Amino acid sequence: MTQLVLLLLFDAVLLITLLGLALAAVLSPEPRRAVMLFIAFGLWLALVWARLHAPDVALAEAAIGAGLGGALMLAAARRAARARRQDAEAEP
Amino acid sequence: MTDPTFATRPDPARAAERDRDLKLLLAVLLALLGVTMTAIYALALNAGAAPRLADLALARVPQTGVDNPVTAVLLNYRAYDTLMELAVLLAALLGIWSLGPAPAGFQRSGPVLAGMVSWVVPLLIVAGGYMLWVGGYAPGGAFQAGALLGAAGVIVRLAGDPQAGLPGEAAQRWLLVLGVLVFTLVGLGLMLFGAGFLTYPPKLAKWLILLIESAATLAIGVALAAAYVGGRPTATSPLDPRPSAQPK
Amino acid sequence: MTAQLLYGGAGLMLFVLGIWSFLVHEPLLRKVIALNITGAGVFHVLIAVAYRGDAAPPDPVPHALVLTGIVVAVSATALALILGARLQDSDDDA
Amino acid sequence: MSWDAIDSLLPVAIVLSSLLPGVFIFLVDEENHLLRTVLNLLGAVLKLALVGLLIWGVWLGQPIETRIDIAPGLTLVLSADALSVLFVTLSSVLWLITTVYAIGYLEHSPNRSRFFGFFSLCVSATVGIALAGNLITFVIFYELLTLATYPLVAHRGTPEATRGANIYLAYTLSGGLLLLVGAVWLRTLIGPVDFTVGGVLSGLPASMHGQLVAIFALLLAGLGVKAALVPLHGWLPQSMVAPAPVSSLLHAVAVVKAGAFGIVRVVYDVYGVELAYQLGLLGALGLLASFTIVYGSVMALAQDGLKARLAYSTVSQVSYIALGASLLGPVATIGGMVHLVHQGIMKITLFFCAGNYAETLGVHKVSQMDGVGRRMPLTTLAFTVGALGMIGIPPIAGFVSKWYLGLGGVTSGQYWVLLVLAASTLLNAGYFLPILYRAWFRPAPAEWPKEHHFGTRFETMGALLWPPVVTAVLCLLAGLLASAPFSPLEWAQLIAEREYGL
Amino acid sequence: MPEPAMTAPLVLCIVLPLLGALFATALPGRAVAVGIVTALVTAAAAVALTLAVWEQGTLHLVLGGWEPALAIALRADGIATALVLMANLVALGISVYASGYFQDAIRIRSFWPLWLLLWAALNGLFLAGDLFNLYVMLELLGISAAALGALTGNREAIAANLRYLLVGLLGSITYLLGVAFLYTAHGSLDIGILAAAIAANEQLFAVDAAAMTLMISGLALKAALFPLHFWLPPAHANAPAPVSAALSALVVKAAFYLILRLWLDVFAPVTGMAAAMLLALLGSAAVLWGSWRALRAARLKLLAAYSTVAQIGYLFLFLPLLVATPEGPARDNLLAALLLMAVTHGFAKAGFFLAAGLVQTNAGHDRIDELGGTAQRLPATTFAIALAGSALIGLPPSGSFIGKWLLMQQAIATGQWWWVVVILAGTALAAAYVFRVLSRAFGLEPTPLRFITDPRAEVPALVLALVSVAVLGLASGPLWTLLGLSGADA
Repeated sequence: MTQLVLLLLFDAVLLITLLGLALAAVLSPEPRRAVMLFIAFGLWLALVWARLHAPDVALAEAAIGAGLGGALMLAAARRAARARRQDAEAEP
Repeated sequence: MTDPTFATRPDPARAAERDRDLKLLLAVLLALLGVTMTAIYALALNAGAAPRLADLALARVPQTGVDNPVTAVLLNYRAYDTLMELAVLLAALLGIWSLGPAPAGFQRSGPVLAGMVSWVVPLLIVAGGYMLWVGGYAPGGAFQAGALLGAAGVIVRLAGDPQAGLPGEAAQRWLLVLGVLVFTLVGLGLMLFGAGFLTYPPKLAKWLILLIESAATLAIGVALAAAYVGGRPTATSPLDPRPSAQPK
Repeated sequence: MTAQLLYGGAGLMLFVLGIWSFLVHEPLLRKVIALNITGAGVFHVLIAVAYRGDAAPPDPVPHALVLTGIVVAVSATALALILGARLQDSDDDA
Repeated sequence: MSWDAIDSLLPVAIVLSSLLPGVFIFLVDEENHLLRTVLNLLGAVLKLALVGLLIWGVWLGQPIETRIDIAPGLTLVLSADALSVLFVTLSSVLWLITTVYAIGYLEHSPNRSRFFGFFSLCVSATVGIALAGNLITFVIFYELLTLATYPLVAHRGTPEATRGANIYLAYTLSGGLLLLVGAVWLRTLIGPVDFTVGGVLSGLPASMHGQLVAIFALLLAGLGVKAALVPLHGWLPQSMVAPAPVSSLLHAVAVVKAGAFGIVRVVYDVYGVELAYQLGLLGALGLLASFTIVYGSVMALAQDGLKARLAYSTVSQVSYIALGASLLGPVATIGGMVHLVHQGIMKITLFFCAGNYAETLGVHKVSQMDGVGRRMPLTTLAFTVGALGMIGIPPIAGFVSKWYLGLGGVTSGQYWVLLVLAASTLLNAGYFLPILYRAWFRPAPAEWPKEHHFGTRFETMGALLWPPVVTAVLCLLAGLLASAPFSPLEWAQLIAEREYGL
Repeated sequence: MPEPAMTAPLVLCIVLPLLGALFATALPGRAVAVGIVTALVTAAAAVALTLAVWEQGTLHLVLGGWEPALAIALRADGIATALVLMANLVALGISVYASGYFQDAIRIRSFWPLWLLLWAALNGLFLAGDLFNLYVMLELLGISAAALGALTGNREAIAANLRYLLVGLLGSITYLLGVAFLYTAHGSLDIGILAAAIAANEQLFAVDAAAMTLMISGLALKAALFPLHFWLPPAHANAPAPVSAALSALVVKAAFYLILRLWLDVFAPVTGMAAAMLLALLGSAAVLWGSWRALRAARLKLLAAYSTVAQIGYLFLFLPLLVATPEGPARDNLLAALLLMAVTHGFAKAGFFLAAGLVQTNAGHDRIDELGGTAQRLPATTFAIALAGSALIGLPPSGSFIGKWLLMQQAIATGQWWWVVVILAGTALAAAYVFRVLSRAFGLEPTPLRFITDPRAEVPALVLALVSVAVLGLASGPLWTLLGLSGADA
């Protein structure tokens, strides 16, 4: 019984962290920070899926979703930051 | 991206206020939707057809030519989905290429990363090969392996090669279509021999799947790396002999 | 069953969170992140449905669907971000 | 080929005999006068020959019918009865004459392939209306007619032409929509609505009569637009901008006549004249027609533009047909039916002449017509025959129509009809006689507004001169030989006999 | 297991354009030749499929030789086949047109592979018998369509198609959640098995209704049902002409097809009058609003795009009538009329857009108020616009005339007369916007000497427009046969 409660507690912690990361990623206005949080979210999601006995999908999510998706977004965030910098320089 | 619902309005202070109210209202509505859907989902779980496809899918695994049930679904039961998914990846990349050469502003990274490349990239490639092979009976498979190849490309590009170590355009094009091409030709070949489209004879299944997966791994790796490059290949040596994902 | 419900419910929360963010946030990158989270929510529901406790092996069919979905999502993300980059370029030129 | 096969192909062949040449004419290179003229005349002559066969067949009482399923339950029926023969003959004869006239009138102006292509489509639609054997076929050709005439009205390409064409389209398409709703509604009540002598609705229970009245209103509104019933006539004076052959065709044969013909069809072959009378529909129709007759004449009186005056005259005269249909009894029916033909040949004569004045002398207004009789005697003679016919002077065709209409009013006890006819005749005289007076008895001006010499020994180009002369002769013959076999009156009597089961 | 030769067209319709796309990608120098050959053989496969379905009725093929539950099925019933035939003939016309439309090598290399992928996705979508496979097809369709739409490379096109892509993704994710619900409740993804399970399990009504709501909402976004249409006009108006034609005539139609398929096959026991009324109300709004905006549009292609919004609206008006009409000839007619309108719109709108593209190339712009001379210089193109325009209005003879006739007939018969008012208003507005364009064709410009000047571009537009009018308007009977409907007199 205690084991079951502990397991439930473990699940709850996993999910609360997951939702927290998602919320943080969604609410962050700063692009690079948002992407970093999204990558963290993706990696955590992979962890959760591993917990649900889905190692194949967890691997794919970590490598493709969080990894490559994150890399693409980081590049975009870099472009956005540069564009903002240029704007800032244009109008001092 | 201007959404008509959120177009600019005259008075900024009041507009901001109304904007906030709207966002809040939307949040409340969506939260209600989430709760409703959870209740319905609970109903579906409770009253639903419990084992679903699990037992059947697991029971047929021995006849699929692979031992990993997920690979069995991906490349045998639902191979057609996977074929089309590779086509989706191809379409996205062709879309990226149609928009022009890679955007400017590429930055060479520091020496630390460049030093890392020499050992990380070969490691990734080996890991990819292993992942491909292991997918037959353990977690892994073409997608994960392809992702590792793609990651190697990303690192090569970060380390300074704007083309991410990819070969010339002509070779890149062939590599890109390789996955779908081998997949389709295998499917059609089987149809020609009377087995039906993508219906593997149990004896050959293992090897056909491995063939398809190998081609798919290469194609996925090249597509992901090319997507990271973000545009048409600029160096147009038609038949560049370099193998994929090799640092300069 | 409890775990399935718990995890599936969390997936649905991710789904509505993503939609909310997609609707209220203007910048492209935020919309793309929102869409990815929406998609992750749906995938999460499928993974939760596939889970059958620690004793029984999970249902492989939803796993395969999610794998497919992940690749589709990253393809779309890549195209959307590059379209956005071109848009920015043409703004810079203007 | 057996007679049956010919009988079932004849109606569709009559439609195609102008449709196919029309389609080919679009493809003819602009400078290829010869090919275009050959196609035009070939179609017109072929159609006339086929109509001859048709008349023969109907006279013998053979069933002549083409059925094409365009969708399950929706059948295109082309069939020939006495009424359709009347209209189809009128259209075919006048088409041949108008084609000759149009070749003379337009062969040197721009966009001929386009013009003659649509001209042929227009006639195809008209004979389609004439031969329609059920309501949906009628609706289809009725809408096609709208489409085919729009480019003809807009043909000149001037801003006024475009404006006139758009007004024309706005009226006729709106009318077409109402007609469509009425037809669909009727169809949901009784299934396919085949035109049948005596009507098809008499068996319906009294509880449905309310719906029937509403449907009649919809159908009448749709048909009334083309028939230029007041207050739906607004487009007609506006479409005066069209070239003369188009005006002739629009006013004499195609458009207004399609509307009037449709009213006749609905009254006799859908509702049945008895039921229409019981429902009080005939009274309403008669009132509307009478008002239009008087209103059109009064308006014509005030026009100085020759074509405008003729246009309002059309508004007035076409309603004679509706008036004939609205009176219970075979005699009035004969009057209305025969006027369908008589008004056509008289009005086309007048429009041809108006076109000749404009083309040869640049005369567009009544006030410019002083002395045209001496400059263009044959044209003016033809005009005189047409105008006197319109007034109702014997022995010209118009007299026959008015006689039977008046007689019909008397036999059905509707004496007010005589009043309407008398008023109309006075007004007709009021707006036509001054023209004749000017043309014949006033001295010609020193210089015409814009004179053309065509280098012939006649007053104008042959292709322009002979068509009105021929139609004028037809007006005389239709009056003089009214009781001869195969005359319009003969056919009108045949129709009336069949409708009333005499 | 059915004879493989019989079901071969089912596979070939999807695989041939896919292979073509691969070769067009790998051999960019020969993209046009590959494209034309692929277009011809794919259209031939579609015709073969039609003949097979004509003779034997619904074709069904389970891929992989597994139990149907485990595998993916392809199926071609009458509805799917009718749309496949329409889509492939239209796509063939678009291909011929496109082979002369694109001039620079870069565009040619980009267009053909994406276009053939889009074609494969269309056929795959029409023929799919599996809800998840449909999701993959939707994504393939959406991604290739957005990429093609942005091909002009100007700012408006990129912005509009980026929005189209994102909206499409949102739609397909929402659809996928519905699929997940169905899998949770019924443990299957196969349309046939699910339909039986839904009919058998009444206690899961709430789940099914929720799944239906999610899936249809997601698809309504892709089908641009009012008020979710906002993305369509800029995306369709700014794409290259052959792409606009494909997007408006085919891609939107595919999303609608899927809604119809779900409505008729999968969720038949769940659908009700309330849902049908709601969708039809939105459809009415689409008819009126779309037509109105088309009338006000300054540019020809924008007009055509708004007209698509309106025309999709008509298709939704059928739903409450289908609910209210019991099985029988009347319902058969209604269903056939629905398909007839969809098919007619496919041909007509493709012809319209192709012709509009010619006008645009010829004039250098497509501002309606300044088109006079161009319309007159290109008689065949103006004709194509006129013919397609009459089909859009619903004038006889055209497939949409028959469609509207039957629609109104059933609206009156079931007492839902208010839809007649919507149809009339929509028709009048359509006439106004079509003739607003056509009235430009009668100016004082010099007379064109020849009817056709550029056959490769003008003939496809003209033929497509002509089919929508003459063939579908005068001989639509075979559609009933293909659909397997009696449709005797109703």
